Amino acid sequence: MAQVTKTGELGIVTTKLDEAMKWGRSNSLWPLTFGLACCAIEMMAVQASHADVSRFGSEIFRASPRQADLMIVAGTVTKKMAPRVRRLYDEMPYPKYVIAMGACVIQGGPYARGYSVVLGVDRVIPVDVYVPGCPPTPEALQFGLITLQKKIRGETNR
Amino acid sequence: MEDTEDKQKTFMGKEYTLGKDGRKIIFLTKDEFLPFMKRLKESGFSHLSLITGVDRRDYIEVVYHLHSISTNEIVVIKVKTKDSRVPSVTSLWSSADWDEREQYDMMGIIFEGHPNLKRILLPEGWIGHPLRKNYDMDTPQYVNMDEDGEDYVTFDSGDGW
Amino acid sequence: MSLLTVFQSWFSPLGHFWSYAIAYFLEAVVGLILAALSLIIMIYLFRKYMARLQRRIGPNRVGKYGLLQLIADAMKLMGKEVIFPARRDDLPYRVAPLLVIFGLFAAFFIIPYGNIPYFGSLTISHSDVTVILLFAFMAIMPIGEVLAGISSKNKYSLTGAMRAVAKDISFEVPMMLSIIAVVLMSSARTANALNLQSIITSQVIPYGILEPLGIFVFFVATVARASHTPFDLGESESELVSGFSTEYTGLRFGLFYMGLFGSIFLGSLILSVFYLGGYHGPFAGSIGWVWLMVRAFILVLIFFTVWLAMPRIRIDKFMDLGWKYLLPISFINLVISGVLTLGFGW
Amino acid sequence: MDSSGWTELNIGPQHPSTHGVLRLKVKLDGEIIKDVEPVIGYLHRNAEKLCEMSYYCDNLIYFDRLDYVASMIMESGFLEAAEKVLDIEVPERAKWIRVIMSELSRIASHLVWAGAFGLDLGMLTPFFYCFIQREKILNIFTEVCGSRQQTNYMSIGGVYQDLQEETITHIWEFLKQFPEKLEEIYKLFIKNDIFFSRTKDIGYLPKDVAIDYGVTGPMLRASGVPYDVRKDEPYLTYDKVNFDVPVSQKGDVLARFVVRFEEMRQSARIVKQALEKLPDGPYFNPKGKKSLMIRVRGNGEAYSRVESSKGELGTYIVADGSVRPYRVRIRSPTFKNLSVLPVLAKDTMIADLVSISGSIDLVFGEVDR
Amino acid sequence: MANVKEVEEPKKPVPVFSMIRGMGMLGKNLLRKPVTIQYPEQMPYIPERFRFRIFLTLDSCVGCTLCEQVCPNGSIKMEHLDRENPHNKRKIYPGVNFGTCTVCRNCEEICPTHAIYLSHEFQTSRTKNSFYYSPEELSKPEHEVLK
Repeated sequence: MAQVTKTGELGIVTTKLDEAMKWGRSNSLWPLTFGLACCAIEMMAVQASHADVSRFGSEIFRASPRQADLMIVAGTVTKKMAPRVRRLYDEMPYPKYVIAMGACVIQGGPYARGYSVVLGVDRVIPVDVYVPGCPPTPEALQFGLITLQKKIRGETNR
Repeated sequence: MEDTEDKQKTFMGKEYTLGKDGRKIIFLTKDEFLPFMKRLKESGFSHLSLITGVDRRDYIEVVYHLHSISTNEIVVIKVKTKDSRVPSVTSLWSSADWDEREQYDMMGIIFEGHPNLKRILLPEGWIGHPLRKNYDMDTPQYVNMDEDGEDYVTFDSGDGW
Repeated sequence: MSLLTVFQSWFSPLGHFWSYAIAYFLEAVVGLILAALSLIIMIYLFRKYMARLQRRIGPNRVGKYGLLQLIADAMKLMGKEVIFPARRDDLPYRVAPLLVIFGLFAAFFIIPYGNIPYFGSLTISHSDVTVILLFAFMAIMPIGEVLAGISSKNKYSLTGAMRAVAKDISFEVPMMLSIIAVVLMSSARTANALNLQSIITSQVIPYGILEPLGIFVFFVATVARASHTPFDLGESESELVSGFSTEYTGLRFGLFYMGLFGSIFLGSLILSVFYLGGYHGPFAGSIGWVWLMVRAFILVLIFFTVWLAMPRIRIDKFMDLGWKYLLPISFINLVISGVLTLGFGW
Repeated sequence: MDSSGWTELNIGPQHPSTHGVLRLKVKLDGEIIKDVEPVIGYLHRNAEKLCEMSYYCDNLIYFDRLDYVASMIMESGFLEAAEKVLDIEVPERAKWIRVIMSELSRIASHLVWAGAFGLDLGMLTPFFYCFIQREKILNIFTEVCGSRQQTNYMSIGGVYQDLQEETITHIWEFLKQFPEKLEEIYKLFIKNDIFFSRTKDIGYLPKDVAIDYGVTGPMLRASGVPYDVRKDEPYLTYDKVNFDVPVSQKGDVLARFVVRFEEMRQSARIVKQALEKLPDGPYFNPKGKKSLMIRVRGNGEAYSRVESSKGELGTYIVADGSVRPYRVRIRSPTFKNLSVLPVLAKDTMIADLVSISGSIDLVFGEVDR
Repeated sequence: MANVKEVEEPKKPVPVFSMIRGMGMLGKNLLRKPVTIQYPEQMPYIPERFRFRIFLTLDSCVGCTLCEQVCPNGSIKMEHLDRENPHNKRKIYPGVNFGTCTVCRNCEEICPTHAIYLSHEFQTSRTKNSFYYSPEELSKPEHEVLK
């Protein structure tokens, strides 16, 4: 995931730098403005005043994938959309993280029996945190974000 | 808009039955279809609300819901087709354009005379028409994108998603 | 007595040339640090102010009150992978963000900040034509934006660059005309009318009161220069993704982002220097810079409010505004200030 | 015209102004748009097929996710048709509750639209004020049924849970402060010169073109046709409440904006009347409830239309006597409204394309189904 | 077609002054309190009827499979579980794949004994795509499941 390599030789300096980098990354996750379906509205609600995701440093929703760190896949990924999701993911620079938001993105959700829905976005791109619910409440998504922050810092057991 | 009396249960010279929702249902054959639609359009049914294809297994029923904004009346026109070909009504209502494309996409009904009859929701090259009752739901199809941003469909799960 | 001479006196044993060289270098470092610090404060302030206006809280998790948020952002931007678009024009692509930030910081060096105790004047440049220098440096920034847009070979970026060019041309002329009016007025009172220092000292009545039209034109032009909403035509997020900076990643994008806030701050500094009396105020001899900062701060808040309240103007409407309204207004303003200077001798 | 010098630009599927996954193939001459071709289907989730495959009561979850910002209206649209097919009567109280919920849903939907429209034009702040109000509505929904957005509240033959007294007081509280806050948001937009210049005389839609393309809802009313299903074919208890149908003759983006805001005011008015008239009694028909949910059988066919926040939502259900519908067809208003975009956007600028496509109120769950 | 209200087009605002008034309206909001609920410390407003994760009371489940039938997308699968329960002769209990659950509450609605129900627990994010809850896990709260 991270590009910083731990050699173990430089000892404390690298470790400290690594720690600091992780701290910076986890506290400044700029999401990509990328709404697909229902969950996108709840993602907007997370941005809005009541849930205010900017408290965690995820304030700046970037429209260009080149400047985003976090891709919240919010909404059903169809087979027609999947190549585009993949391309967007490829366009993002490392280190990049993905939150799969909602039942559709996790395993197909209500549309799992259909013919044109990808059964889980993790078949297309690697996912870091899964937030179940249909759609997850803003608080559930914030919990997912906190889980991701903990994962970046290597603290989570979930 | 009714030019004949209601008690004879005819509407513009055609017999009708009443549906469960109280709307007039008129069955038409394919030959009399276009002229009658033209007459309807001229008599004020300016809003083509919906085109539906219903797969009755041995034939396909194409249902048109026509709405007149001035008299606030809905007429249901039904056409049966065995070879899944129906004349297009895009020349009468522009809204038929996308509706017919969608029905072609979903049901495989070929609208004769449609200017741009290609798939609208599914990617070009998709095999089968999903809303047909005999559509094979067990064979997944996968979609991938080529360099130019156009889609193509494969059956190979390794190539697409 | 100024900061430069203080530094120079520290290193005077090294001889005239070397002591001045080191002194200039140190002063540049001080200026850079101040500029960077003010930018960080600006961005933090913007986020908090925006949040407050939108009835949110804003960053408050990273450090106390979220004060370390920007350091986290900077660290993250440094650690990002750098992606170069394959079909770029290499040199302009790399140079563009540096140009933006160079123009910005160079302009920061020229502003007269007033005095601080012991060190004296904070002004770094001591030229006699600082007005011209200032606007020359400021003119570098749009070049960076245009270069960025053209060199990334992206249709969105290209359109953004085109819009940026059109925008720059249409507001630059009224802006310069309104500055000429200021210079005209100050020339009646001081010998060095092109020196910012003497423009400030000549403002017994702030020029903003004498030239309400001028300050209006200059305000609009500053918003356009900073290119935030309503005039963020080069970036216009909802239309052109990110405009000229679409293809930039990591720290290079961070430079553009800083350039945006920097030019708001710079704009409000220049506005207060030219029109609101700069560092004038009680005890200006020792805490003059505080008065300048207070003026700039209030102006910055006004800029932010404009940013948050306005929708984006359409490009042709903006050109209309520039040529059909701002230009005549600035001409009228020029005439009025001429009458004031010659007729009444204010 | 010579098309060789035109730039082709692909806007979307991921683009901040497309409200989802619309892709627009645009041909540009400088900044002037010469041709737009909307490409849809990036959110095609086969709802119609899945409706055929599941029980009547389970169909509701797919309807919830059609127009995901106004799910209550979608539910009532499905149930209008389904209850005719299933021969199930709805008690009076349930009808009134449905009216209340539909109108609250409409307000929520329009608020989302207003906020997103502001973002399209570059206004950052109204979005937040809109969402504060929307959050209050969603809290009411949560109190009523337990979910915020995809509510699945209405069930066949009534509603899922009764309306509590506490909730009713909360709705009253909401209504008390809502008009004032709405005016504030409205003024924030309308008192702005730049907003005016971005919307006035942009995207003019003539009356006959609108009807020809099947445009309905606020877009049609902004073009001067007073067509509202709630008045023309009253369903539920809309014939017992007083409200006005806002109509504007201008047909531009500004007219659509004004009409939508007027609709919100009227919706608040309807909710007030409905709360006053809310009768006591059962809130569901026992025929459609509980373990019977998966055993109700329908026959015949029915077409219903309701006025959703985007326009006329038609549901056509063909039943064959089994526990699952034989064919479900959805007339989604946005699908038709979107098809008129190439007409509206011709010979405008990119900035206008954004405000026009914003004014259509696109929700892709509904366009692609 | 009564009650048609002609909406008048709003008057064109005065260029600069109305903009300043609009900005003043923003200033009004500067004085109002933020509405943010600081989530990890403060809990959001959770009404009594709020529903999220599925729970199961093992003792009252009768194994009638109604929930499996009514589930719209097959999230619920009956599972064999060796457990003493006089009501549940077939010894089958629902296991839920919460990853596809749409929180539609149909199972809760249809359950004759109120054995399966949805609770307020919403902190269910995981870093692995495994949301299957066996019947035993369904009866435990989230933090115990993860152990």
